[in-house]
Amino acid sequence: MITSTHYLVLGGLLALIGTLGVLTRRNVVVILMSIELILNAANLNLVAFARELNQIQGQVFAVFVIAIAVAEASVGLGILIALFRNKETVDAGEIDLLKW
Amino acid sequence: MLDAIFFYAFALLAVAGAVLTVTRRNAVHSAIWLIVSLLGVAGLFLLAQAEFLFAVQIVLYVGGVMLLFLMVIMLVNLDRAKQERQFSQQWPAALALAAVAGFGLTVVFRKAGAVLPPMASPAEQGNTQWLSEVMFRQYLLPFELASVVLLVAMVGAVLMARKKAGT
Amino acid sequence: MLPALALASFGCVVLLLEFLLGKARAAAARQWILGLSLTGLAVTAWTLWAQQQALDGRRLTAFSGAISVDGFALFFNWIFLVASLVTILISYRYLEIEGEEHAEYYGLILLAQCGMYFLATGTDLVTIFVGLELMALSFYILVGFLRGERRSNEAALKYFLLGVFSSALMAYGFSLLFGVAGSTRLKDIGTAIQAGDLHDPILLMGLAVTTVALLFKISAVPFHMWAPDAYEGAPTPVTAFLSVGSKAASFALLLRFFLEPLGALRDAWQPLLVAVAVLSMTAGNLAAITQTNLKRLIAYSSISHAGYMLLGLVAGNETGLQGIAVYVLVYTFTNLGALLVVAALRSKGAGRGTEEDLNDISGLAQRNPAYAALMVVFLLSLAGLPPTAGFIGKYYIFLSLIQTGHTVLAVIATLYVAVAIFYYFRIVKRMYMGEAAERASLISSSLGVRVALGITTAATIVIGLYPEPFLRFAEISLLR
Amino acid sequence: MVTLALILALPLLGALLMFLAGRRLPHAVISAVCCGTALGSFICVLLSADQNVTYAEWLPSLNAAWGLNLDALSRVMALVITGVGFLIHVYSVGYMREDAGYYRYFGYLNFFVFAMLLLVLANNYVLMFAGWEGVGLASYLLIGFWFHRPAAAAAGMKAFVVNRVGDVGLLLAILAIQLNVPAAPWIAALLVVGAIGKSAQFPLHTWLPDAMEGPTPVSALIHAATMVTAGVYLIARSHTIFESAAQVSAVVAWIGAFSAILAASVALAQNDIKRVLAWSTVSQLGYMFLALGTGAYWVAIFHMVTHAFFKALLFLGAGNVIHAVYGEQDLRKMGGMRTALPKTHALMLVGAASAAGAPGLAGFFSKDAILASAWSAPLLFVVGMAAALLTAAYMTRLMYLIFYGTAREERLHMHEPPMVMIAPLAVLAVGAIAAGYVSPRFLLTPVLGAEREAGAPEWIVMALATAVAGAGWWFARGRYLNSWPAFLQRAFYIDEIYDAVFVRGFALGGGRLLSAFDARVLDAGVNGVGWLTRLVSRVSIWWDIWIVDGLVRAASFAVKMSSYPVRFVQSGYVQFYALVMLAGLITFVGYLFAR
Amino acid sequence: MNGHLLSILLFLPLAGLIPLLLIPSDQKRSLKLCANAVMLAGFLLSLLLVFQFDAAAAGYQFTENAPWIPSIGASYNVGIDGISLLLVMLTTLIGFLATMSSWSAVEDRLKEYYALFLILQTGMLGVFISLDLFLFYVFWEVVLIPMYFIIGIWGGPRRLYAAIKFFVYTLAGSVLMLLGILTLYFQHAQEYNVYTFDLARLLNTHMAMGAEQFVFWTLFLGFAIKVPMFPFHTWLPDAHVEAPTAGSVVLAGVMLKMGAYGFVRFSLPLAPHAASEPWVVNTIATLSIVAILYGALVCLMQKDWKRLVAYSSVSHMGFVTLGIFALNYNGIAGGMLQQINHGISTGMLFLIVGVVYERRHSREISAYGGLAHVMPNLAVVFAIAMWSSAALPLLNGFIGEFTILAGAFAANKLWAVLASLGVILAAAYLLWLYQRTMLGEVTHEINRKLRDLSLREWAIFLPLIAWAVWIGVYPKPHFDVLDKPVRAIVERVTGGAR
Repeated sequence: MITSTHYLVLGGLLALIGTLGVLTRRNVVVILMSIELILNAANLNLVAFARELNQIQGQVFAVFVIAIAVAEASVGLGILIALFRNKETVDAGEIDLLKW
Repeated sequence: MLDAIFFYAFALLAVAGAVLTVTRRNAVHSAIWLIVSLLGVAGLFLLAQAEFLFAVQIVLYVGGVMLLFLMVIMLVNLDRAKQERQFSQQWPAALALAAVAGFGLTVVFRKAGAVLPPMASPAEQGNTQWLSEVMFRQYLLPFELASVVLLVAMVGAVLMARKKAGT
Repeated sequence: MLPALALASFGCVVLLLEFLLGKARAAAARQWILGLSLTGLAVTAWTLWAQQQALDGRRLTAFSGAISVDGFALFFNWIFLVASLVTILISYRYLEIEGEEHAEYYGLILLAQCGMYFLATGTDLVTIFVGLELMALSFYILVGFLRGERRSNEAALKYFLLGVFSSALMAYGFSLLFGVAGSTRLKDIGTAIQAGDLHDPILLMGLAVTTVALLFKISAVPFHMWAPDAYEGAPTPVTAFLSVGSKAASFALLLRFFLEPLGALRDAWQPLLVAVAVLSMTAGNLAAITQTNLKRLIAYSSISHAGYMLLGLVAGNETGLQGIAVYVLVYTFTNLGALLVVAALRSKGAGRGTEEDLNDISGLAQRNPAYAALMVVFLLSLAGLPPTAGFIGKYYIFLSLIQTGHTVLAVIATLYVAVAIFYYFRIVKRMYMGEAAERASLISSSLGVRVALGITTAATIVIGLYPEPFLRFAEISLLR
Repeated sequence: MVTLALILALPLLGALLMFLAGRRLPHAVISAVCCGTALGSFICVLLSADQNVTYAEWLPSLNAAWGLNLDALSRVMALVITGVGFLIHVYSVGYMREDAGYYRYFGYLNFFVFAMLLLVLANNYVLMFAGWEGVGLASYLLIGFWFHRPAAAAAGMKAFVVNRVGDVGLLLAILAIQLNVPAAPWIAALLVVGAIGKSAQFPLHTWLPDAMEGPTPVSALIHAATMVTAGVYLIARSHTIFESAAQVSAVVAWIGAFSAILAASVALAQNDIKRVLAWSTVSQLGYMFLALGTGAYWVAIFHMVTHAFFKALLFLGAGNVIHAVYGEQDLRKMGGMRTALPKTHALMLVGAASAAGAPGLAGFFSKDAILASAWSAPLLFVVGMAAALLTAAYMTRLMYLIFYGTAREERLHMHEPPMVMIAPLAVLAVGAIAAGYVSPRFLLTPVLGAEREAGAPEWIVMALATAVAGAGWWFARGRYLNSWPAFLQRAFYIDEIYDAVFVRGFALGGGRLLSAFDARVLDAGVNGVGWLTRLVSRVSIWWDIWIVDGLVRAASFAVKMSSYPVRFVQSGYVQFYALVMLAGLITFVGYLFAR
Repeated sequence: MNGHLLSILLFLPLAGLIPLLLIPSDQKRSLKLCANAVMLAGFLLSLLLVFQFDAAAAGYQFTENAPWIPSIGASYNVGIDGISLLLVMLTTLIGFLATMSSWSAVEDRLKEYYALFLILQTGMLGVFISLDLFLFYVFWEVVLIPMYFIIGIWGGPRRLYAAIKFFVYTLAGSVLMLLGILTLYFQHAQEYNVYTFDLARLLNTHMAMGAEQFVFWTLFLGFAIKVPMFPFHTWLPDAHVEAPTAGSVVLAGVMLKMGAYGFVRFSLPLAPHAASEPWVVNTIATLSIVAILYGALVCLMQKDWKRLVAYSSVSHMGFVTLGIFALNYNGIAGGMLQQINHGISTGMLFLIVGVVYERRHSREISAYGGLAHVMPNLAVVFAIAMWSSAALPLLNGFIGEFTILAGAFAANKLWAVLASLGVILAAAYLLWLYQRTMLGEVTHEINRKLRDLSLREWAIFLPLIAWAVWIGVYPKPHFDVLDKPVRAIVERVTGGAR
């Protein structure tokens, strides 16, 4: 039977994959997508817990998470565009002006 | 039983989509696989009796966010980006850490959870109704706040993406 | 709630003024914006004051537990107010020089402060999460506000990517905490943790992930790495606001989290915080030694300050908490002061980033003795030497460590004061004993800068010499 | 009570007047004031009755006060100091007439008299120590009076530093006494250390010959008649301590005997007129120590008195000789001066005879008394006799080289000095003849106690002494032009050894005084020790720079260097930052689960 | 006015800052006059203390007590006893003389220079009159900052290194000291449930041995670095050599005293058991003796005049600490008097170097020689300073060192024997220095044209000489004022019962 653990494991898996994406992909846009995966993992957890505990708050929280994710994505892409105008790159590895 | 089949199907969708999102060289492909993954998650929401979330996921996320991504990908012409290395040099370290993290997660989730009971709202409302009731009663403040956040995001995105005056 | 309302409404209005004003960037329009922002702050101050009076030591919970207004929250809100006030005062001329005079800037500052309000008052995971995002998103944009500058772009993007990563982690952690408690109210979570199994892996995982996200916000090692880059790349007033406001708000949140819901897990997180605090002091102080960029130097030093503040939490007794409060207060004025001197170095005509180098302040004492002298006061305070305010902050931290028997930690913390003085005084050395640099910038101060300087200096010295009312205030605020 | 204070006050006031206003005063006033104060003190000593007065507190916690004590012993000392002092003041009026630092000289001289009087009159050891150090200071100033001469400056410093070595012994002894530590041999031993430093006894005798760099009257007053006898005075004054420390007394006797014979043999080989006298002084002081060591305290004082007369006489005579030959001090360049300086010759002859122990003169009696006291220790007696023989020999040699034979260098215009430089000699000569007949025995015995019964037949000692003196004369008469072995001339190289070990060791490449001895310092054994002390000093500095400071530097360097690794972790790559965060997170989780 | 005499004295220099800052920077003469006038006023005012001080009374006098930071128990609590009285007098005198000595030595950035000196003066006075540990600590740290600038701006060629070394070194010590103070504060609060920094109340604290040891050693580090004791002394030669003359004078004359003062005022009374443990006493006495001999030996090898004087400070301060840790009346009283003596004699020695340096701009000993011919007055002053420093009886140094040796002798004879060797070495290095610089023929033609002491310079030296002779000839008044407090301390340390 499907238990909350199933959801949690799935969430963990998604979070892990997302994290890997954040850590390894050089394309900033893809990094942003990976972060969406982590947020989705959180949402899966919330939903699963909401169901397990019969608390709708989990789902409400998830709605907020989605809203925040949207906001983040738009701001992030805005910043990326501003950078792209100056530097013509979306490669995270080339953003190295500030260091040490 | 049917639940299980659906669960695994959606889970497969979500995980495969995620893996492919992260591994595709082409950012557009990544975006499309992300949509797949998000759809899978949306399906799981449905399975977990979160109908409203399902809708939000489809409309806001898959619709809005992905559109945004695709637009940006188109905007910042990425011919050059495609030819370059797609993975940073630290991927072995990242992979190793992820493996450790994965091991940690298995430890955390080792214990078997309870079989999920069906959701039962206090007043026998539908999911959306229940949710909105809680949201507007209990979470009114964050809700208002979220609208400010979105405003900030909108203004910010416009501000940042706008060409600098005089240049 | 009123202060947040004031902030949000004024913030939104100012934010949207840009569209209303359009291209007509007349001086009058700019003054309107500035005036409106300051009015917003004034109203906020008034509402805070009113609440302070009404509260009278009690605790008010509003919005069915989403926020709770108490002395603690108000204390931090005053700090946020000071931070935004000073930031706004010094930004005017700075933006003029950079040619980026947009109304959004002031609106974002007010909205960021609004976010901070919820970090200090929030008692619900959702409120906190959304408030945090409001603050964070505003800051991402503010850091990258100089769109024409690559350093600003890069700083914003780095800060953004890491910030988003950490808030994603935070969301994940929150989801686990929700799973443990079945509620998003901090109080319920605390009750659930106390009643439940303290070794529940899900709880521990949630604790770890949440802690990481919180430590990220206060830029504690090893989650600090965004800070030097963001501080350096951001416009200097934003650096000031970021290093003070964001940090203070995050500390308010941290305190609430670790004392209320996670208090029962003290045995679990205390060693972690000890390690993080020591690492922060070590890495912050050591890395600062060889820095030549002033903002970067201050960034590293602020990492070490985070370490000191965490020590107060490690001690965890009343003195420690009062110490954190006082430390944050002192740090606010002092760090603002130091950064505003750096901001005042910015002048038209010179390339960006060139006024922030150690070489550029060489001989400042001869050209501008007042600024140099005030900088010395701020640096002494940052280092924690009497009779400046910084000492009072350090005093509480050290005392709390001794009270709780953390002698070794106390010795380490004190020895780092000596290390710190070494790099702070590299700045002094340049200002007073260096040859006047040829292309050194001239201070071009504005009324705003002078007023801000007056506020920060007065506070730094007065808190140092007569801290009694401030200590009393902190004590009353924390009394719950 | 008043006169007692006046004894001290007069010379002190004279000195202060000289230092504050002397530069502007005419020579006549200076002479009158300074001679007057010395004479005044002398009179005051005569007028004062025995008494012990405390004027004011000084160091209450150490029982030290401003207090003076006049008894027989200090009266004898004070009379010698002020009396001989007065004569030498008078003599100096002539001798220093031409000197630019006239006022300074007399100021120092008066200060010396003050300090010396303080030494002998103090009624407690701490105040005595003040006088003790004060005379050291005066000696330093007067030896280095011609400070433009590096040798003089260096000799002054040497005198002071060597004296300080002894002073430390004395200081510790005084501490023990003032803190009421029960009398013990080690306290006596410490006193001896102090005494031999001031009285130039082996092994701390080396400064005295060098002290001859000072003006000759100074040598007469300080380095012959008075200051160097302070050690004798000290031991006599502390005789109660020595009476309970027989071993230490024996050591004192042996130090005295050894110094006597060592110095006498060295004196025989010296070619500098003043150095002969200086070594002679060391030798005579050795006699006094011999007496002290055998418990014949009053005898030591007796010899001190006679020695004051004849040695001052000899020094002043030598001053006249040097004055006559325009500063030449080398005996080999003199000779046959009897005709040119008849008065000086006559007076010096008295002094030399007295010193050599010619029967009937003062020196004869006091020396006899010393030898008699040593009778019970045959070995000491023999050594004393040998020293007496040598004394007669070098005195003979000295007189012959100066006054007899033929002039070994042509000199013009040799003439007697003015009366002011003859008259004091005459007075001293009277003393050198007559002092032997006024034995202070009965005066001093109440203070110092009677000497042990030596049991020596008086006439045997007298006869032996006379014979020995005659032998010395006979021996030296024919050989006075011989040159003597180098080890004698160089005083057994003791100075060189000290230079290498202490002075050069500490003060590498020091004064020019030392550079003269460079060649000899390279003696292997000597050099080894010198090298060692030099090394200690070097190592101290090296230690300071490299270890103590080095640790500090290393620490600060390490801190600074550790900045770089911490800094360079900040690679600038945002994904690396995220990686570090993840690593931190995993560590956290790992810790929490492993806990 | 008398009720607030100490406060007036303390804040007078700070008040003097106001007119000083109002004078335009180019009016150099007015600036100098202003600073000198303030310092002189301070000195004259401090003379009132002398006349009104009652040596026979126990406890503190001229006390003032006002709440300052009640929430942490810190108060503005000042007062003096005999020990502080002497040091306050030394501070006001040396401060004034140092300022006066800068009249022609310092010509640039005058305003900052004198302002820093005024702040420094307040800081130093504050250290000596504070009876509240918090207040004490504040003043203790305040002193560091102006001195850093004085060395760093007006110092010699290696001033930057010397300044930061001085600062970081002493700061490291003092922050550890803060830990000690806080521990004591906390221990007291645990016992009495009252948080206070009041010295008088903290004296009642009963601590376990471990806590007391911690308090003692942290305080010890702070004070020992300041004194400085071997092996914490290496900041001193650098700082002294590089500092301008007035800086060196104040540093050696007053600031080093803060350390030894701390031992006597705080370490011994507050942690008497820890301080009187045999191994502690032996360790510290050994360090002191090493400092005495070591400083003197190093002096012998110096080629730099000022460095020699600096190392001699290490040696002389070794006597002071030895005396203090003899833990008996003579040792402590002698140590406290020797502090004054060292201030006088070393102050004079540094002033002498300053006089010569101002004319010739070299501190190399080999650059001089035969100066007594051209500067006879200086030679006289130098001689007096030298004898004072070399402990010649009837001058101040002897009284101090002799009393200390008496104390050491009573505690352990070996200490006295070893320490007394330092007396020999002191004579050796000082006389040799004198010989090389003052005596002999003039070795450098350029030195023939040097001016002798001016009237102003005489005015600087005369008070110091007078004081030196006073102590040497009639030290009783000094011992009288020291008597009561020193006896109290000895009783506390050796009395056992608290």
